[in-house]
Amino acid sequence: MTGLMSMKRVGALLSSFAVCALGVAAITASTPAGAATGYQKQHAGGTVKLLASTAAGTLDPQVNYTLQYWQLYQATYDGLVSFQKVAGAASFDVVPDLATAMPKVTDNGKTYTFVLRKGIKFSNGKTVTVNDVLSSMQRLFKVSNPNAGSWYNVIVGGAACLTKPATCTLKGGVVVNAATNTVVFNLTAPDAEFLDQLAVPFGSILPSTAPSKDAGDTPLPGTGAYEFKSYNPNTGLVMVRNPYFKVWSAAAQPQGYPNEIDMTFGSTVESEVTAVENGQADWVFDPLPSDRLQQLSTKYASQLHVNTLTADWYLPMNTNLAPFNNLKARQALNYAIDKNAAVSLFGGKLLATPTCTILPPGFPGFVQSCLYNKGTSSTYAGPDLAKAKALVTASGTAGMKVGLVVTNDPVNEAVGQYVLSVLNSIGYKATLKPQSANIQFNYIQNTKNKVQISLTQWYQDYPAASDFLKVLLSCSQFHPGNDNSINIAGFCNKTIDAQMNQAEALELTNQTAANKIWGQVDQALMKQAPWVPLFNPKQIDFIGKRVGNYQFSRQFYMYVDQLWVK
Amino acid sequence: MRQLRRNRAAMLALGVIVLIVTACLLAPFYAHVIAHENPFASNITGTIRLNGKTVNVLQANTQGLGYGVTPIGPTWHFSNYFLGADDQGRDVFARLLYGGRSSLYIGASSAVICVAVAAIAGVAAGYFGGAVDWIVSRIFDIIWAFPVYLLAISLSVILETNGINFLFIHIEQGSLTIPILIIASVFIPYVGRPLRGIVLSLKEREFIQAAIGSGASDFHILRKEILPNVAPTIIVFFPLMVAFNMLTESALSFLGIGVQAPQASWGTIINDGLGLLYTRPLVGIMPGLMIVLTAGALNVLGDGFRDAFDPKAKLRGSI
Amino acid sequence: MLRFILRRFASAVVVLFTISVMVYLIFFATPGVDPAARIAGRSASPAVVEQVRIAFGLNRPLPIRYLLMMDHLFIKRDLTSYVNIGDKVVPQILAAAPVTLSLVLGAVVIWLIVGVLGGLVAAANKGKFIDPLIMFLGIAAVSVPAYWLGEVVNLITQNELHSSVFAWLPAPGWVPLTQSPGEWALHLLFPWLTLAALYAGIYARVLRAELVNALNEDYVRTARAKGLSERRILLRHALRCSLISITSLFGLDVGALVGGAALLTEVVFGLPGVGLLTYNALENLDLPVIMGTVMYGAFFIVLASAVVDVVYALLDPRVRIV
Amino acid sequence: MSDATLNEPVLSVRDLSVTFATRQGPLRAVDGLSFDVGAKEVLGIVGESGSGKSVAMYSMLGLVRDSNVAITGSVKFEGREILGLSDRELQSVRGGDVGMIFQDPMTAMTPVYKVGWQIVEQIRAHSDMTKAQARSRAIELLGEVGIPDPKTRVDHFPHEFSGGMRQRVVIAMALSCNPKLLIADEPTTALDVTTQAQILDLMSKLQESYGSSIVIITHDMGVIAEVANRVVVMYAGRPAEIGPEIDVVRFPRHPYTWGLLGAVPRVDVKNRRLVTIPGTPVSPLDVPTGCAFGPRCQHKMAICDERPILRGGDGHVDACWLSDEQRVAIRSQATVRGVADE
Repeated sequence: MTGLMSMKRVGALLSSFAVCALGVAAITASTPAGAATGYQKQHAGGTVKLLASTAAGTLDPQVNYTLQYWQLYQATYDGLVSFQKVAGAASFDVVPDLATAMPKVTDNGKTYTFVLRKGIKFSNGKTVTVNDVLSSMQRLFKVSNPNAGSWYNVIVGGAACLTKPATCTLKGGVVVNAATNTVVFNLTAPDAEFLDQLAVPFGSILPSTAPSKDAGDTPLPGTGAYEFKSYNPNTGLVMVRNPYFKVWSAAAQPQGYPNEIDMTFGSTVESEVTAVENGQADWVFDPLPSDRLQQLSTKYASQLHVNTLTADWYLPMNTNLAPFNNLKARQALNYAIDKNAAVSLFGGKLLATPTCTILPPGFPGFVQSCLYNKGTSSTYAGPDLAKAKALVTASGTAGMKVGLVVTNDPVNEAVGQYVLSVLNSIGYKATLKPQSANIQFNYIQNTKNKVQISLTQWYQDYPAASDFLKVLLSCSQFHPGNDNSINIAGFCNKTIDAQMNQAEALELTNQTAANKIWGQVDQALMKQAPWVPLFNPKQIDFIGKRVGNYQFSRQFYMYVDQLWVK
Repeated sequence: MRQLRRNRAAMLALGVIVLIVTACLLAPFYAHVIAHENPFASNITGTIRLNGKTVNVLQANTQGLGYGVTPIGPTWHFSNYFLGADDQGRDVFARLLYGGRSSLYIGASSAVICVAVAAIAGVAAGYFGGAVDWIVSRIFDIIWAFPVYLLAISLSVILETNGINFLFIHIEQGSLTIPILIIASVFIPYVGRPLRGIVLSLKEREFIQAAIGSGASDFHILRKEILPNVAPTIIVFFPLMVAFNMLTESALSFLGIGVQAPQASWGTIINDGLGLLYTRPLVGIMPGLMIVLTAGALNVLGDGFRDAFDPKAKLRGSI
Repeated sequence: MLRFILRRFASAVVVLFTISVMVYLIFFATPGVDPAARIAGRSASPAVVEQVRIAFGLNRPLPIRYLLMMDHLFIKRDLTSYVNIGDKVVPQILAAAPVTLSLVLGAVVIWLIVGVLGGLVAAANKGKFIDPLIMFLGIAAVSVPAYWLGEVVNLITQNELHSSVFAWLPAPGWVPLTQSPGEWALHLLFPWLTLAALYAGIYARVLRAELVNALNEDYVRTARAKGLSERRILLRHALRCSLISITSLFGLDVGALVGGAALLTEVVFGLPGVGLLTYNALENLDLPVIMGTVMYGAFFIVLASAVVDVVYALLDPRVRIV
Repeated sequence: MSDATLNEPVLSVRDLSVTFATRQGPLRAVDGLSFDVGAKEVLGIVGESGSGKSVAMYSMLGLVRDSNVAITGSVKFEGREILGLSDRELQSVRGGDVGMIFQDPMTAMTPVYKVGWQIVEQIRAHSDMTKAQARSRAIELLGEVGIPDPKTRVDHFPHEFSGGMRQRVVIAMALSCNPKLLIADEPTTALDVTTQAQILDLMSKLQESYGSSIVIITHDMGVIAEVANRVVVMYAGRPAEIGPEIDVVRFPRHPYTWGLLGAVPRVDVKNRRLVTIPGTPVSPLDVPTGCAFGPRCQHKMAICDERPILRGGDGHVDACWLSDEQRVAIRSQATVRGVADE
């Protein structure tokens, strides 16, 4: 109940960060590694039944910003380029999709030239033309795409489109030539992430006939293997095969297996799980209730799939507000929290690992260390309440009121309750403020709301230390009084900032040296303790007994269109 | 009163209520004997001695893939975790007692506020009529027409996000006062309307007319003539409202917008229990039973009150 | 009669208007709900936010915005959610209403049958053992938190026993009547029972009290003196008079339930009705949806109480409006 | 009706006792009541409220719906024992052969049905008339009881009638099945004086035309004087005095009756002081073993601790130990005082 709505939002976070700063990987992208086995006809057909507690809003691929639908868009829409449809790390690679090849990049990174594939048809039977590409790019602004102002404004003419979307032309920004079937993007400045930004569903190419406003509940034609047949936010949506689809690149848009893909909304997670257990459905979108994990991992082990996510669950502390403007207070909490407790609230050691650093394990620059620990080992051993209490007294912040803001889904609230009792045990007067994730995420960012400490998550999308360290803890990411100030701790340290810039600069030339510095940055940050890092979670998928060919993309998670129900 | 004492069911109910109330109110004095842990502090990594063995309060699953962690079930030892632990490793039995405190406190005090305000408003409206009546009735209409739970929930959502800071009134977010005020205000019309009706009909009656005619002061008439006649109704209403409010409180807490952590009420415990419904159903079921028991007793008592105080019941003889 | 209706209508409008204003103000008193920022999306740039603010007329003064919202809700009927962008409110409610209606109407049938029978039997056997028994059950039913009952029912029917006793029971959820009447009833069976339990209890108790009073009335003595059968006296005289007060209760209850008071049952059984819709909207402080559902709910309650007044007049000649 | 019934009493009550088992012990509402009601006779039962007069009548028709009541004795209606009949059997008697009129016309009718409907209901309960027939009969009845424009009034609701009119409707209902016996329980108490007179006239008039016997229960000697042929004076559930109306009113034997008569404002004697009975009625819970009236009696004697039996001659009896001489003496003083005032 309470949680479901917000859990979907957690999905939203996933995707939103999934696109925060793509890059490096894209450049290295070259040959499609996946789909080597080839299409296995005998498994084609049938209907895949997916369950989600609630709908995720508009179906418009250029507006919707939730993992829940981005997962589906993979099979329904294509951009000029897209993320490779394979399992494993290669799923971060960008490959040509509607474009015949990766673009020719000239004018030191400011001009991208694509050649559009010929003869590809939309699900409404119309052929994809360069004009569709142009109109789709203009449409990004007309429907006021969430990131129009932060990503696509890099296109020449984008700025104008932001101020006057209705009359958006992107003149000189997107130049198409029907004769040569080419599309040229001119950027105001080089942008390493531009291709990634074209590869996400926002970059989908839609018919030029698509309405120049948010299409809401009405499905738009696409080029993918499937098309949306119907959508009702209260009951569910149906995807069927796109009659005009022919495989042009299995790596970009493979042929799907099921004839139909249904997603049904409106039941509780508990009953969703029950339904899959009873073979009434094939997959649950929402995170599994921890209450059911035991039952699942014993009775339905074969139907569970667990994948490592390089992500953090952490407690950002407001470094500009008492008591956590006091370093000792922040360190005290780092000592006091028992990360194993948080882990077991999340579902146990097998589903999450305690962490003491900002960078997840196995990350470039990651150095195994644990500054605030019982004893001196570099791996997490447990809390040290004595030290914690001592620090609180030393900080002179004992007895202060502390408000902890968490989202009101079961897991977050459980962890929140635990942190609450820790705060009280080390001498603060703490209260819990559960909020719908929908509000909480912006609420904790805005300094106006005077949030002292909160619980939140950060999911990576491509392996680069800057994605964590710079995005979350550099001065440039702190915007007081703004709902979008992702540096939630409001932490700003000039020397560390300098270090980060140095590391980033170095990355272009010497990755290893850069990583070394990133590691030091991580250490330096933890000395300042703007966060309490809790653990690195894993993703569990629970699929029906009859389902085969489960494949997991690091980018958009399970491929629904590749599931076998025959 | 004698009549009430003769009503065996009502007396039994009263007994049950007294028992529950004392059990809950005295919790602070003996709960630590039952729960060695503070029932408000998480005890996730803790262990207890259970017939000689040391066991974890939260036990990681060992079968199958080994996902999931389950709190310890009922030990049936009063020494500790009599009814087992919740997902925070807290002693459910001890929490039941403490939760009962808030539930009863909220139920009772909101009933007091509700009935008091309703009585004043309703009587005033019925007695003075005219503008007073019009305004009061409209307010009743509005509260009435505002879907109860929607009103309660919207108020809660707001107030629980930022507390009340109105003029000199200042209530901390998470304070029990918020649910109390919300619940009280939501049900005012339910009590106020009937009272208004009674007063209206009273006004037609000779003795009131006489009193008015004899030029007695409004205050005097209200106190000497009206009050004695509405008092029984109010008395009858009270226990029912307490029961009613307890149920509402639990509903709100269950939706996560009533009592806020670290406070606990039977409603919040049910909510905690939901997460364990499949592995440790007792956590969710026990507080429910407590509510049923208490509310039921209050209802029986209310019936007893009605039989005893509602003059109607007396007048009607066997013929 | 006409004047009466007009008066009724006028006050109804006043009430609805006030409620809409209340809801509106309540939600602008809430922090963290800058609609523009939320419509624009998470990492939206200030420019985009501003553009949305203008596009949605959110830069206008509150009263204007209120009027705009009312215009979109009632006249244009294209008010859209702040959270599920492009999700129109009115269709959402229209889609949810049948669910709530199915839930409520089914429950109504059950609780009327059970409640009225219970009340009659109890009153007819006053002083015999069956009377206190029924009253006890009534009190039990009234004292059970509906949502808790629902959860326990789910636990019983969906968990261990699902493989054995309740194998025939589908997973909780909603199937439209038009799609498959059988499934529809099967999915709603336990929600019906859960919702009906409380009201069956209330009605049995109220009706019994009314009947017991009625049976002490002079006119019942007269009826006996007329040599009528006890059965006829109970049904045609006592019950007929008791029904008057029951009816008003009934009207208001049904109004409230259709208006969304079945929220808890819907939440527990995952029925996508108006209650659940509202609850989710409140969760996300999705003002347009809340406004829509609350107005919808209030409308039904106001309507119900108006209908009750009329029916009351029809049932009780003493209050005929001339 | 056969001739035989003419001389045999319509209703004959023998040693009727009604006892309620209460928490405070047995409550004797009626104690050894016996009387007859001849054909076309009007019997008045008089006594203060709580003297058990109503209970007596209700109990014999099974209208006392109290589970813990004990009714003993014998009640013969037209020679048929009706005490202890099943409710179903009594139903045919009630409203059929025995009509009833109640004290408060305001509450005596079901508020939600038209008066016509209610009369029709009773008629059809006891005869196989069609609705239409019953309805026309109802209209005719309403006319007889003097309700103007019965054709339209038949479709009015009780609350649309004035008190007096409503009582007329009740009477019409009671007569609807041509009852042999009409039991009127304080038929005029709730009405204002002028209406009272009209109602009483109506009753006597109807009694003529219908030829049914009437038992009229009242606490008002005036009413007795107006309509009754014979009188039963009740005190504390016991008969105090029984006799022809003339005798009882002119030459009352029992001190209690004296009191009652004294309590009647007499129009024929000018400016006569109102004599009220000193003391309060004895609680039915502790009726003395001896003379029930003893505690309030000015002429109480030692022997009054024994319960007096009904004594006297030519159908005029009373339960009092006073000797005729003593009575004469006391009476004369009373009349002297009365005359002195003139």
